[in-house]
Amino acid sequence: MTLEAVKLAAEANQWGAIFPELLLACLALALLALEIVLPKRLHAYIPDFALAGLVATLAAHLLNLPSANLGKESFNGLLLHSPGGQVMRAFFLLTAILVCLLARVSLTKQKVPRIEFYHLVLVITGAMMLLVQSNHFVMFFVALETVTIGFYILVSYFRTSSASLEAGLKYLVMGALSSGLLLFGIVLLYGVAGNPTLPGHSASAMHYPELAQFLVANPHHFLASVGIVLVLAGVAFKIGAFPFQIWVPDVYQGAPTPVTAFLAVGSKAAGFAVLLVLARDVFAAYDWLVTPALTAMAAATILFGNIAALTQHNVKRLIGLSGVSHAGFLLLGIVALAGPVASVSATGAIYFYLFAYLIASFAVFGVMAHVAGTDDSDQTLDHYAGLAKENPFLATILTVGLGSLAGIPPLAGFMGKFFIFVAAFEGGARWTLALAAVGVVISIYYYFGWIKAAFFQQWTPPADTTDPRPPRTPVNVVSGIALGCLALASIFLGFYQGPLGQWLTMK
Amino acid sequence: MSQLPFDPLLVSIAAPLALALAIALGLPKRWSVLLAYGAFAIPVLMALHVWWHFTATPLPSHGYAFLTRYDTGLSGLGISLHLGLNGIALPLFVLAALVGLAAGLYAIQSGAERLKIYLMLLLIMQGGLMGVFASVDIFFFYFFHELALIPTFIMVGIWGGRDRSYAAMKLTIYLTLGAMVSLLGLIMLYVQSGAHTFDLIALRAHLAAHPLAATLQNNIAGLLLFGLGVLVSLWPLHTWAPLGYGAAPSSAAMLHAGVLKKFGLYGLIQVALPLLPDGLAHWAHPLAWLAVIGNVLIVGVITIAQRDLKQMIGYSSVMHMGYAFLGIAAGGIIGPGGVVLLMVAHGLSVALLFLLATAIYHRTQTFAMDEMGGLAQKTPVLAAFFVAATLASIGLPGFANFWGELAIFVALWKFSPLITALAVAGVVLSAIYGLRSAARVFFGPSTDALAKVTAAHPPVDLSWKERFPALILLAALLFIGFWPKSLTTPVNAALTARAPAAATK
Amino acid sequence: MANFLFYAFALFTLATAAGVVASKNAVNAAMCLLLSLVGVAGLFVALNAYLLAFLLLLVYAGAIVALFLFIVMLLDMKETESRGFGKLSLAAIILAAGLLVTGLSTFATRGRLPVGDPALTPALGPDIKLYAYQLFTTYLLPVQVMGFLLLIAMLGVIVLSKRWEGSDDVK
Amino acid sequence: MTMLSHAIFVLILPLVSAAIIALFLRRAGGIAAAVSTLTATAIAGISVLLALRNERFTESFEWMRFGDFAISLGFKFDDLAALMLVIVGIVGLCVHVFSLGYMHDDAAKARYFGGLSIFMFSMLGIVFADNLFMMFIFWELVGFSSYVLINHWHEKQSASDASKKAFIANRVGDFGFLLGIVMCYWLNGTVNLTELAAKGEAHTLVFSTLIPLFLFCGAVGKSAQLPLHVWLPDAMEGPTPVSALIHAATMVAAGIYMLCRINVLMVPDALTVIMWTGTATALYAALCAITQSDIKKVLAYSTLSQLGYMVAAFGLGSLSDTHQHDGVPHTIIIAAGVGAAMFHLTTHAFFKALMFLGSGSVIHGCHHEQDIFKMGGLRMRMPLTFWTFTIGVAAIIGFPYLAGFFSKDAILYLAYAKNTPVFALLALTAVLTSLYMVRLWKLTFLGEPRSDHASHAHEGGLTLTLPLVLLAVLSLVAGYTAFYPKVFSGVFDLIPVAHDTDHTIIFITSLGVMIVGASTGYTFWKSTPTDTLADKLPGLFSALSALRASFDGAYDYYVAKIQQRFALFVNFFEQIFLAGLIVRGLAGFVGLFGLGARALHVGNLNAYVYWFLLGIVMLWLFATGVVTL
Amino acid sequence: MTSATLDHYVLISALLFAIGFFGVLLRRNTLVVFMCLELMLVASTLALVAFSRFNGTMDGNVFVFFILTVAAAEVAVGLAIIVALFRKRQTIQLNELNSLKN
Repeated sequence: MTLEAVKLAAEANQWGAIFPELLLACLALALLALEIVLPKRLHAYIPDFALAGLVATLAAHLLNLPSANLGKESFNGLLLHSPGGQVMRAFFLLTAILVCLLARVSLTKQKVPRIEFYHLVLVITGAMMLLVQSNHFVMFFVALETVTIGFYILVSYFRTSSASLEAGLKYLVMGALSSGLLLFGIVLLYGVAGNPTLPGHSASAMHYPELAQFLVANPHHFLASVGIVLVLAGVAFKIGAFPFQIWVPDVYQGAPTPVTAFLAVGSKAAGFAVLLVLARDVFAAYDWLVTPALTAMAAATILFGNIAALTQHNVKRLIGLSGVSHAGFLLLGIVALAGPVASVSATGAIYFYLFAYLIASFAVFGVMAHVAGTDDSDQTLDHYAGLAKENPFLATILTVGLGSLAGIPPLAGFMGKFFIFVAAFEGGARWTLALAAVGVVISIYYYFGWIKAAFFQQWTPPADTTDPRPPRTPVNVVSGIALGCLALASIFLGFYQGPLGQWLTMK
Repeated sequence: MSQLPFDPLLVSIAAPLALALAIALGLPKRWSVLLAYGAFAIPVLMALHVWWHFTATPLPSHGYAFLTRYDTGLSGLGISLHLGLNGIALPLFVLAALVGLAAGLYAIQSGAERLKIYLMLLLIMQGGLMGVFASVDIFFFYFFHELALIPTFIMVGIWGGRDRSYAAMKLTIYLTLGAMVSLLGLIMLYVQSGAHTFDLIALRAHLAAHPLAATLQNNIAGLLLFGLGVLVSLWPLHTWAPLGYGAAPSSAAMLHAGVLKKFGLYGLIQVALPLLPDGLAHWAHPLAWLAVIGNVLIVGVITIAQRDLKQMIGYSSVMHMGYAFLGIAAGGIIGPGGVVLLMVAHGLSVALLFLLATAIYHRTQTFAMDEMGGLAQKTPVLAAFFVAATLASIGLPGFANFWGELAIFVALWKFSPLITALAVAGVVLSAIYGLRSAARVFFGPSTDALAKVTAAHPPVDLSWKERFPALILLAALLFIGFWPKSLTTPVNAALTARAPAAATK
Repeated sequence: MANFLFYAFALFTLATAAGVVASKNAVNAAMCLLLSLVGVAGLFVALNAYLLAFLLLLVYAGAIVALFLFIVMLLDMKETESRGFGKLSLAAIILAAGLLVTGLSTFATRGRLPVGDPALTPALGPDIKLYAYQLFTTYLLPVQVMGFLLLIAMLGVIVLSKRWEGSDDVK
Repeated sequence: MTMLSHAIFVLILPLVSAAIIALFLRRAGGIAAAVSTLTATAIAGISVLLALRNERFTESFEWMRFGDFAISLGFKFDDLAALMLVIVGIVGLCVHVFSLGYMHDDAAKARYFGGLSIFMFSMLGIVFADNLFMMFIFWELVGFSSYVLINHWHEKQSASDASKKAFIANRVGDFGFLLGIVMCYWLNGTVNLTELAAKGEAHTLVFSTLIPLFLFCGAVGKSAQLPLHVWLPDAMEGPTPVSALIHAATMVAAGIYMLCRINVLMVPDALTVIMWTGTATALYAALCAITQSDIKKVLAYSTLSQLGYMVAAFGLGSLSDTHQHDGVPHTIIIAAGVGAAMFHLTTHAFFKALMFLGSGSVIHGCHHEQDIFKMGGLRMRMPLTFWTFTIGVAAIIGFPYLAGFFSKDAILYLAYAKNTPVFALLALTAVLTSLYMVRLWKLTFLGEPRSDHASHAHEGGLTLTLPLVLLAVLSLVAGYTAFYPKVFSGVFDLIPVAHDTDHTIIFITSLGVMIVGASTGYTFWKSTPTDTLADKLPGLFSALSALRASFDGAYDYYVAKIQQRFALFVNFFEQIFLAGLIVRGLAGFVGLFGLGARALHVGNLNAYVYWFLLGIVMLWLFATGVVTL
Repeated sequence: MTSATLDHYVLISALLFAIGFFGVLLRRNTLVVFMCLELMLVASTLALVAFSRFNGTMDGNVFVFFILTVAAAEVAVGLAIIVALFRKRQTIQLNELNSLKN
């Protein structure tokens, strides 16, 4: 308990290793500061500032991608800087940029505070980046809760809309419940792994490597398995896996569109990045439990997501439920990874799938944000009728996005599914794979139903013309370029994976 | 081998796709149309060039020429854009180019609504099709097929005819089902072979040294047969085809029925036959019975009952696919060889029929054959073309189709005389519906319904703009019909080289 | 004595917790929650975690429950819980209860943990310095993150509650 | 130029002519006619040249190949082919020339002459074919040409129907033909006629009753034997020269030619079937011919009947003589059905073409009136036609020392020697032949004109009459084997010739049946506008009509009531059951699940918590090991 | 009377957790549901402290700090949402807050 010890401990806190997160934190604080300092008329530029900051952070991070810290722990083992973590950091930064771009479209149509939104997005992004790098359950829990609570606020951000608030409440209750489950699981694991009478016990039982060692030493401990199950349940909520997916459509529908996108992409990806680490590394010794549980979950998720989406008319619910099915596909990748015959390409497959999903989803959400009109709640398939005639650009972007989500070559989504399938096959999840194929076929119906609405149908005003279709938001240059880039990226990544593909398939 | 300073295969894939992208990025309409002529013509020029030079130098033992490899970043997975042609791919490559040109020319002259998008989608299809047959890598083979498939959906949906919405959806779901199942089969092959490559040449070399276990072969072959069976409309998985073709706009139907549909058969011949010989043999009898009873006889009879011209053509196409499956079931060299011939021939003839059906529609404003009749008096050239196309499709000698069917029947007898007898009986069915449709549309006295329509729009004979694409197809049919050796030599060489051990049964 | 205290607190905690679930009135529920927290704090004490017991009372009882009560009063709901469950939901509840009991019983029977002599394991709870040491060395990063968590929570409450210019929703 | 290149030239020339007409001369009917006729002239000339040069050869070029399976384009030019070539060449030329006049005013003359050229090409292909696959190819092409030519006046519903029927009936025959070829290929490893013959010599041929029977199916279709004969009478919807060329002299004879080609594959059982089929057809068609009123239909049924004769002749097989030579029995074939059939084919080609062209001349003269009861008295108005037609009639009824007399006697003798019932039936057929031919002749040419058209009839131009004269001459002389140069000895040496008592019996029989038939026919029928038979013996008339109509009726019933209904039923089944119940049902089933899954989102949080409970329970079950995968 | 061992504490905390869960399942008043959620968190802290005591490690105790903070933040945000929602809808009964559904 000497000063030296404190110093030593402090040295372990290598702040430089988390400079992107720090940049985001500073940026977030700077936004608040600017809001106070700047005159009102200049407030409109603060979101641009946030965007610029995010882009700069992403650029800095990309420059530092092969970081010196790679493979090392920092902050006394709270964080582990892995290649996967680096990838996911870039992923979240990209997500944040796109969410901010979406927010520029959506928020301007609403009378709500703006700067706080960007602040929240930045903080959540930072927390997600920490979350996926966490190597310790305390860090994990704290980061996770930061993300979750941030999302509670974001989901109910359009507080003028009761739907947004209701969604917020639902997300809050379900989220808190899942946090409770997760926490209890962590506690059980901590309790068991720290138990001095058990072989392989650890003094720092919440530290992943040590927990993993303990689990290897006690491969069939009941309390540990209960703990694992509860942790899985908590993560399953995040990724929206069956049967913890039930909140998804309601919350997606009520949340502001940028937040829906953030939830659908960011939150889900964070869940998967975490699950990947947990299933592959930490709970490896319990694959007798994790693999079948996740396999069953994957199968049920794919089927339920696709089937439930089949008859949806509200596009936000639709995209939510389709997102559920995507979670199923990703789970398939995790299964391939966690199974007894670990697939070598599964990790890369999952990351690629996430990126493909990110690109495609934001393309679709971008179109949704433009089509929705002033009231963010007008989001049914009928609103897309005649889109191809009125705005071919948006219709094209929508087609590319949905095509990629549906997994149609030559779009990136197909490559994602293909990698996952190969991995799943290598991992031995044959029957789930067959179900996944069925799922893809079912999904065609609603994805193409959406395209159909945009391309083949004409807008017919309802009999009582009191409810005219809201006007579509014109596409401005920035969002136009962004959407175009997303669509092109979807196409490009489908054709040519280049160094990215080499990197992903290298393992 | 090829003296060109560029890779003719890549160019023929890239040219249409590049123009499609340019159109998507906002190329003006005038330029789009002008360049489209080039984009559709380039693959034909390349294909002819390749055909011409194919036998110029002796082929390496794997039988592929014009090999080039492009790394798209997946070499770690054993996937790369490996282009090349063997004797089996060559005819289909030429077919794709020719039908593409005909479909493109027909589309340009059709003056369709939103012509730019129409051309763009058609170009994507064309690029994909060239890719399908130029790919040595199974993954890209599949990939290009899907690339070509997507535009079909949109084209049916936007420019389609009756029931287009339902047809588009049904088409897409069916084809996705087929594609997914066959993808699973291919992945199974990829993983289980242990070669960890999708490269057909490498895979073949690997499997020659380490053949797959029998059960495994059966499973993979089963998956491929089911998946590709859906794509090629194997009975009873065929119901999408007549509906889809009935609704599809002419150029899309031409390219899809003419070329894209051949993907499944091509896959069976190029991938399944050499890699999974025992697996295919395991399924040969069920496949043959399904094809002969279902595709040939049942669908043949159904075709007789059709009243809608396009649906009739669609059903007849389904029926002819039955022969192709029979050829594959028969195996050996003659069967698959016949299938390759039939694929090319059917591709040309069905494309021609769809083209002419649309031309007829423009003159009668209907596809209902009962409301036509006696059209030949007004449009003798159109009638001549249609009769020629019909006779080609029902396997009259002198047209390419005959050779394919003949070789298949010959091969089939060795496989099962009973099935052969049933299959040959289908020839009579096809004569019945073929001639009946020609007679109902063109011959006999004019019907009142037609008189009414022609009073409003005096029918003109086939214009040169319509005639030219039709001529391309008809000329190709006749060329192969009279000189089948031009095609069978490379096909035979490829098939013989592939199965030196297998008895030439 | 220690045992008696344990059982007393444990029973008290569970009983009051059940009270939270069972009470018809939100105010009663809040009061039960408060009492339950006191019971947990007692158990903390039994586990030598005096600081945490203190904190629990301070944070939970002092702040959170107070907040709850405040809100309950603020919202001034006319009616308490609308009573009566349908047959279906009653069946579901019974099923759920059954499942929970089954789960708990397996937990109780199979979840036994061997323990060494508690006397031999050092009771670290009372040592306040240890908390500080841990929080400012090992767990420094989570503490910082926690700061941001509180910041966004605060911002969130502001966003959700403050009357904004131009917004017409707040009555 | 070698003989081979001549043969190739002959084969290719009409194709080139057809191609030129199709591509360039569509609107220039006159030039097209000239091109086609010149082609026919060249063919006839070179054919005769080829035949007379007494050089026989075989040559083949590979056409396509898969593994060991190869199809070649080959020439087998033996005496049989030479004879057939000459027949096709001469009749073809006559018909071309006749068409120049007959089709002079037709609007689609180019299509007509193009069709003729295509037909010549196809027919020559059959003649030259050295293997069965090639023969099949041209076999089908002949069917196609026939389709095009029958359908020449396509605006007529009847022509359209007839062409369709002809093609489909031929296809039915080809179904068997193709199976036979394929079977032969696998059994014997080759379908090359020369190789098959060599194998037959070497006694290594694998026989099967099925092969000849399957192959015979092709002949049944093409030569219009029972029960596939239905198309031939209908085919008279085509222009009359076409009927003369295709449906009397050449195409329908191709079946006989083909049978002669594959003689080596025959087995006794198959021959029996062939024989009876031919006999039945001969008798049946003769019966049908009696009640016809359309001049071309009478000739059509007569053709059927004569084709039956030829088939029967082939089916009767060979007459052999066994010698004891050095104690070893040697069997020498002294005469064969092949010879008889080909002989009759040759003579029939000439006189039947003559009569068809004559009828064409009549029809042309009578402004396209075809009903013999509306003719009469044409003897005076169209004397040349009358005399040439009379020669034709005399030839077909077996008037002594005309062409038909010899060939029919050869067949009767063969039947007499081999099979008495067949002999009796064929003799009866001969009676009937005389009967209906004389009836036709009398009603058309004698008596008084019974219509305006007939009374204003006139002889056509030179192009119409010249071919008649040529064919008439041939009908007069073609029966004398001595007339033929030695070059056809391969065929004509096999003609059965009766000697001694047999000769007398056959001669008397032949003469007797001719006289009985002709005199009955001449005395019974009166030159009235109605059928005398219908007036006097209505029962017999309607019985004969019913006999004729029965097949057509059955055919129509089959097409309209069975085939069409069956097709509609299967279609309905597919639409309702497969596309409807199964596919849509499955989609609906999934959709139902979709609605169900959608309905689970009730919006109530409490309900959602149950899902979490469900999830925990599920995972718990995995953890406790209750459930494993 | 046996002495209270780890098992007892863990069981008590599990029971508390289950009661909380049951409350969430059962109650329709959002505020009470929220209180039950807090009960679940508290149950976790109880187990945590017990484990920390019997394992002789400090991590559990420290973790409780974080949990309490999180709980406080969660409650603050949650109550803000509830209040905002009440203003809009004049109810906080869960069975009436179901405008978002299929």
